[in-house]
Amino acid sequence: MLGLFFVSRGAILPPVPITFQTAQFEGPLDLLLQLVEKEELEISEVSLAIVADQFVQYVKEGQGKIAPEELADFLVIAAKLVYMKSKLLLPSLVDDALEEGPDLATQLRLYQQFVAASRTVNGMWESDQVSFPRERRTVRQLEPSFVPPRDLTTTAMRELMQAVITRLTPIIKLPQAAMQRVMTIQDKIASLAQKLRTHASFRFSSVLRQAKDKGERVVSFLALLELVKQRVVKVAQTDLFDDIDVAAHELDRLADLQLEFV
Amino acid sequence: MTMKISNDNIQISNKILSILFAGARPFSIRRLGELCEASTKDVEEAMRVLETQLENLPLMLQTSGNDVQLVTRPEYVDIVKQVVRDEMAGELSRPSLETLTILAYRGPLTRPELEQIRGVHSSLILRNLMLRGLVEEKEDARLGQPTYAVTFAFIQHLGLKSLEELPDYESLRGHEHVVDVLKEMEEEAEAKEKTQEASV
Amino acid sequence: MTMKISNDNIQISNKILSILFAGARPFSIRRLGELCEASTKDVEEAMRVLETQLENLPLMLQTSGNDVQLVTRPEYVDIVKQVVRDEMAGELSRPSLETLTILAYRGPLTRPELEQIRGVHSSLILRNLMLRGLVEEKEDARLGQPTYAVTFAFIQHLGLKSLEELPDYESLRGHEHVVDVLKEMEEEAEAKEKTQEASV
Repeated sequence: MLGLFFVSRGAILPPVPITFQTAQFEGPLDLLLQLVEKEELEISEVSLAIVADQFVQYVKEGQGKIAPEELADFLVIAAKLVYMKSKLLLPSLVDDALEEGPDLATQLRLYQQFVAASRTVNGMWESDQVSFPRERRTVRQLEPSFVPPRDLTTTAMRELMQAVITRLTPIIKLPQAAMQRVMTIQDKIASLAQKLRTHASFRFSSVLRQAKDKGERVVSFLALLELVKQRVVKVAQTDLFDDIDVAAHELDRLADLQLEFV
Repeated sequence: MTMKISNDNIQISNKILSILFAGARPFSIRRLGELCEASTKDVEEAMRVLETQLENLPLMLQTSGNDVQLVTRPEYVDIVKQVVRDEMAGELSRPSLETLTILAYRGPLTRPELEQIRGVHSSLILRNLMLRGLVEEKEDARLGQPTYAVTFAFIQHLGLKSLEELPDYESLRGHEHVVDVLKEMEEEAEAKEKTQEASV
Repeated sequence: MTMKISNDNIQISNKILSILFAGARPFSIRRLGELCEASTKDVEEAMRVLETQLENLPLMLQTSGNDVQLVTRPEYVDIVKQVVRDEMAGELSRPSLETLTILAYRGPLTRPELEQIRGVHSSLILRNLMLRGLVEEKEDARLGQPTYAVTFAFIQHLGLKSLEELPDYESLRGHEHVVDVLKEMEEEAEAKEKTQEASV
């Protein structure tokens, strides 16, 4: 489990046994909300840190049930949760990428409100209160006529058809694209390991600086946590608020590293 | 007592108005009576009430034999004509042109198939294209759905002898993305059928 | 003087009613103004007049954004259903419901904005809802992205006059968290744009 490493360094959080049986969940926020509500907790930074391990466990166990195009979203939330938990234990740990945007607790509270509202909307949807527009049948009784578009050429039609096909591309390719996003974690781990082979140790901030976007920084962080967990690397901090030094630990373990997230 | 009867009439009159409005076609007085659970006499009485209610509005009841229909008053014919003319003769919107093109390259298609390719609900657009004589319903249905194709008049208007003369006809018609998205839909439909069979 | 203005309004209101009736589809306030040769302000004023005139009839104006359509009042559902098929019937899955709710309260939204609230990739669910005619792409893009909103068909199935009638509409629509989330995204996008400009 991703979170275990931090717990072992002196847990300030009560351990929560994973007893919550697999329920239906629709997305990462839905799962997170269910976990928090199950523990009868208010949504807060602390309560999210408490359910972090359960969340990670669920994602690992539920991978088969999670649609491939959604897996990356689960991973992003998992990274945020692990990060929040790490911060409670290691206050100097600050990652701009994971600090960016609204905090997870705020996001989840908002989501919770819309889930509540959606139940009301469902009630309205299923109640029989429907209004109707006028059926457009009368127009059909008009004389059938032939009114062609003025400037439509066959060349323009070819372009229109090509545009339609282009628009279909992401729909067809979506699952593959999502898998690629997930695969980048594996790539990232490989590149971190490569760096360790050539540098023996490096500062984590240098990795983050190279990241092209927020997503990649999240992935870098997740990759680092995975390497720490698998004892491939050691991390050290000389002083509070210092950068994290990453050093090789048992690099040979890398060969048979089983990636539980990929 | 009188009060109550008159209230009932208003009720029936409103029922009638809602039917005539939404149904948008002539209804016989007998049929209106059935739908409103009222006698012919009550319906006729309610129609008189309705006429008074519509007095200051641009709508009126038009009767022809035993049939009654809700129509706009003749004074408004010019403005209504313009609305209809707009729809008929105005330039086709891009979504309409796109629909027409898809049916030309890939037709005949059922409405769900067309929608799967466009990614958008398309019943209004189809109706409009049919109204303009550009698209027609074909006799051969598929999966219990009618299929649609462009009309011969439209093909002629393009100056073509047949649709195969469209540029890149073969490659665009058989493009893998179009084929894939239709196949995906078919599989979903089959899976759905199986679940329904299983649950019966 | 006052008399004349009010008379003019009644005229416009009747023109509007005949257009909405004959067109049998939603019209934008701008288009109504063009057809009636009146200003947007006059059209809006005339719509208020119309609402009063329709008060005792089974019809009402339904609005969504800048569009307006004439529909039956939800109380008449049972009687109208006898003559018109309710095409929207059927259950909504949880992701559909969640997406529709967010778009109903907060729309039009771009896909990234919607995903920020749902926390999950939403292009497939959006496509699905567009196929069912419950969601549509709006003409106004934001930050170079198309925006999405619920359709009249969805509002009709809820039996609402407009989305503002949704419970807690004001608080959920203008909720500080939504505003915050969206504001941050906008700032991020702007910052990104600037970096891109700088790097060109």
